[in-house]
Amino acid sequence: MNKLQERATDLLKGGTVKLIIGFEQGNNKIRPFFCEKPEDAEKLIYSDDCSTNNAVYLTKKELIGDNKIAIIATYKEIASIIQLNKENQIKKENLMVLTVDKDGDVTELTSFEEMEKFCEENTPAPDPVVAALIEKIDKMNREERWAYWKSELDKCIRCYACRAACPLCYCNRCISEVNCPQWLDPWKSTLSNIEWQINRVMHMSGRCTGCGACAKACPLDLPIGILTKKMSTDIKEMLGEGEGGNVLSTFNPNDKENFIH
Amino acid sequence: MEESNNNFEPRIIAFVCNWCTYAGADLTGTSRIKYATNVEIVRFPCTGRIDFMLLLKAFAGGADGIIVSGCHPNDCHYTSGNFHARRRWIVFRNILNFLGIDVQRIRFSWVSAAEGAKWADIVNDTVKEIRELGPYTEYKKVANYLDEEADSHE
Amino acid sequence: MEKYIIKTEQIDAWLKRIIESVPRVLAPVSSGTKTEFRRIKSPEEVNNKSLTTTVSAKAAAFPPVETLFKYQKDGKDTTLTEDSFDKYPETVLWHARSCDAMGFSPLSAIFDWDYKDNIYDERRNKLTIVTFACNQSDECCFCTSVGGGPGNVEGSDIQLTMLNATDTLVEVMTEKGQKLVALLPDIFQPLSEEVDKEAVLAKIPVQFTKEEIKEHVSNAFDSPVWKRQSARCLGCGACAFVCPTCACFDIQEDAHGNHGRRLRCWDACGFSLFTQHTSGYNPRPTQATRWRQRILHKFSYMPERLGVYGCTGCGRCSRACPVDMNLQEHLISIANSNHE
Amino acid sequence: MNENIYLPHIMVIDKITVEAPGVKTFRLKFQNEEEGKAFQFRAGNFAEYSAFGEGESTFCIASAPTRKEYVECTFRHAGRVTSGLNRLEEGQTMGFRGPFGNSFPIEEWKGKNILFVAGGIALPPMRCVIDNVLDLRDQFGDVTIVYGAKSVADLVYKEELAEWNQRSDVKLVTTVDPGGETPDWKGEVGFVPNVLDSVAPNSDNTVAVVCGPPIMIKFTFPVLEKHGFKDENIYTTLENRMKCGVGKCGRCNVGKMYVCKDGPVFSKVQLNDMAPEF
Repeated sequence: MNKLQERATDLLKGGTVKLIIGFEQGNNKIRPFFCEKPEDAEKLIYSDDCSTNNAVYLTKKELIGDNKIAIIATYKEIASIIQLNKENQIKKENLMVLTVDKDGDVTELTSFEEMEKFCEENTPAPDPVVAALIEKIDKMNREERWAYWKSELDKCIRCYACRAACPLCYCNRCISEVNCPQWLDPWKSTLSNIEWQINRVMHMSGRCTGCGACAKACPLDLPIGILTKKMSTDIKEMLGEGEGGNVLSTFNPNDKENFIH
Repeated sequence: MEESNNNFEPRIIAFVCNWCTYAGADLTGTSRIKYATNVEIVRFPCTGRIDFMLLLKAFAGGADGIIVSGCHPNDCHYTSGNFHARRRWIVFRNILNFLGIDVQRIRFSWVSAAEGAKWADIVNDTVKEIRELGPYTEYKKVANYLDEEADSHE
Repeated sequence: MEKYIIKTEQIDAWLKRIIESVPRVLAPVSSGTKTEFRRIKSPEEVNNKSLTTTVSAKAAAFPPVETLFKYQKDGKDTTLTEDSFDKYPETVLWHARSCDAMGFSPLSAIFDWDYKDNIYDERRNKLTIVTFACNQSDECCFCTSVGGGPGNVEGSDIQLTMLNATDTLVEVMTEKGQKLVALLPDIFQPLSEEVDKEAVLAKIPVQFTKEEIKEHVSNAFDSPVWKRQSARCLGCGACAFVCPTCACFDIQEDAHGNHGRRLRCWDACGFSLFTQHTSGYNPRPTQATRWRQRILHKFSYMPERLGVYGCTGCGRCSRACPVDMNLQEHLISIANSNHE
Repeated sequence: MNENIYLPHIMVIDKITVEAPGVKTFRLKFQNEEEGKAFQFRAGNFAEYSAFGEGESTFCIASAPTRKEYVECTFRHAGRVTSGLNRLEEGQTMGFRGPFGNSFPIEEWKGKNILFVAGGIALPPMRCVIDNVLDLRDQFGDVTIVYGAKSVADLVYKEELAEWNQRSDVKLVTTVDPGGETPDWKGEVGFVPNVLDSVAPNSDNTVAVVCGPPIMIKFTFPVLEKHGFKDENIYTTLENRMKCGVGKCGRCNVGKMYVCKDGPVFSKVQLNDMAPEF
């Protein structure tokens, strides 16, 4: 057993935690793993390659209950946990955050300061594919952009995997489920597919941690991840570097724009 | 349906706040300033209360242009509603632009209760601009998804 | 059944003739990194290399959204109009797989037990299915475990099997299939000697039988297996939407002032809202109960009630799942379990 | 050619009665008289009611099949469709699809005593049976009705309640939840299961029909059991969410049963065998 598995075994045996959310080898990809028994700890692995962001499970009451749990976290999970905490969605006393370094050593991040520091030190390099696609779209003229997004989002079947996979899409009742008034047509149509993505991005603005789980979850591999990515970058540019968190729930009297006359 | 752009009468929906722009538009009327009749005004308590979805719904419902207008910064009846709105529009306009939705068709402005003439100018300008741009056919087309040949989607 | 041999290089000429003669031909077309059924205008558009499309072929007869009727309110009065059946075009589904073709039998069972769904029936009746037998498979495929197979002809009107670099076997099962052959009859040579179709098919090991699964799950309603398996399920609708047999739908209103239409659109039992009452009460309150419903509906309720299983082993749900909820793996673990 | 099973009949709203806050009864007549003449249903059947522009909602048919000239439904406005229905006025048109589902086995009950237990807005599904039974009064034994609501204002069918109260051949017990009574309230005060406990008739040769919110049903069954009612003599209706009403859309699927096809009326014996997802 490696150090992670040993640590997990100890935590579960000693009853420190009821559940460890980690990763295991799936059929052809790394997948989330819920480890409740010490004897299952040997299935745990540590990997940056999991397409899911396991922080998504931290807001699911039916899984977590009021139990103390541990999460084996990569940069993605930690960034989301920090944001979830800002939004009062995390009970820190019930959550143990474990990371694994390149030597396989397990470290517990006990405070949000430590988590912030971890994120600063471990920020992954931007995905060149995403960056290239954003640049390509930015260079298009408006008609081309419209044609591009219309054809891409026309394919969407509205399975809401993007919503389900996002750790920050935790609303009990999503706007897509509200029917009085019916903001979004619940069926697949180009317009409501576009409207849904606009809603997703607007509601994510400033909150998105850029983990890309939405895009990886999409069964049709639509480029929806670049919408939130582009939004995050532009918000920093438009509203100032210091702005983070839920930028739309606050304001700055000195916000600059050039289109309101 | 669509004739040449010169004969085209654009349909403009204006989302305005009750305290400044609506009063301003009222003043335009009482001052007997003439302006284009293409605008349909929807009154809100505050610009901070205007959901971005309403703008999209206006386009989907057949609007060719949209005006969003409220109190000047620092003049909000509720202190900060327009500051919140400004942020929302900065972000919203950016995402619309990235998606290729024509942001030229949305006019944002501050019009106070004393600026009746400014309101008339804004409406006239917007109508002129939208008339040049023509009807927002491409958006209406996706809005009427189900009217299209049904099986082309499959 | 009639069997012919066709030169593989002539298939495109035949498809071209089909496209000219039939109002709508759906075939797998590359779409970004994925392949989907789309309406094609020329044989070149077809992606012959793909194993399966992400979304199944069910949309050919059960589209993601379709009109049930239109209404027009006029004062106090309301007038209803139905779409003419002429709107549903004669369709050829080209280059589908055996698992796609098999999926229409459970769909028809659902839409035609008791009340007959004439909208579905009309679309289904106008559909001719041309399948290509699989000579490759992937780790998600398990058709052989649920009674299908890479060369299964159930539900197909015509099945094509590439025998070697030059020759393709054509099996014509139905009159609809005959009509397609008749479009370019000269290229079809009667089969002179028996060919070994099995030899060229993909080898997909049998992992369990569907009867076995039925027996296990039918008695496992209270088993902890559901909670354990569904722990990582995110509750999206991807598995149901890509499934060739999932037929659960929603009825919705597309309202535009005093006129509009009533629609039917795909829905998924994995969504928490699917069964939730207006009062907020939900008979299936957790993802575990919804996952159980999905499996039991396919492997217990449907065979019991409609005499047909709701799974063709196409593996689409497993490929589409963001968290690798692999159906085959879960079924194997159910088959090996002893009613926990 | 088969008919489009999703196409509703057009109904004219003949009369609207406000039963309680938020609760209305619509009396509907077929706009096409031919359709009306051909229409038949049985006590317990439900239907899909449409407010065009809002959608379809499922309620039982509240009027009795023995009263043929109209169809009635009673609903509380809660969601999108019921709010749409709530906005309709007399003379306007709405959609109606039905009848669907099974019915109460009234034929089997002939000669027996009947106990009706209903709570809140669940009196409508029961009124259909009660009226049916009262219209054939001499074919049944004693008839007892126990009906409760949150408050006096929330009691529906006040006219019928008064009428049943007048009849010597019906024993009617009405109750309101504690705190819901008014100074001049003459009925009982207490939850339905408790009141039932004190007024329950002898279970010999008696059928019990229970309709109400899940929580009321849950507490009523043990009371009936205590009074000696056998499971095969207890009936209830299930109210799973439905869309199509014809066994296709999959919503009301409970185990291998479809509430819209095999229900909504189930005996306690059937419920015992069903998956607990209702």
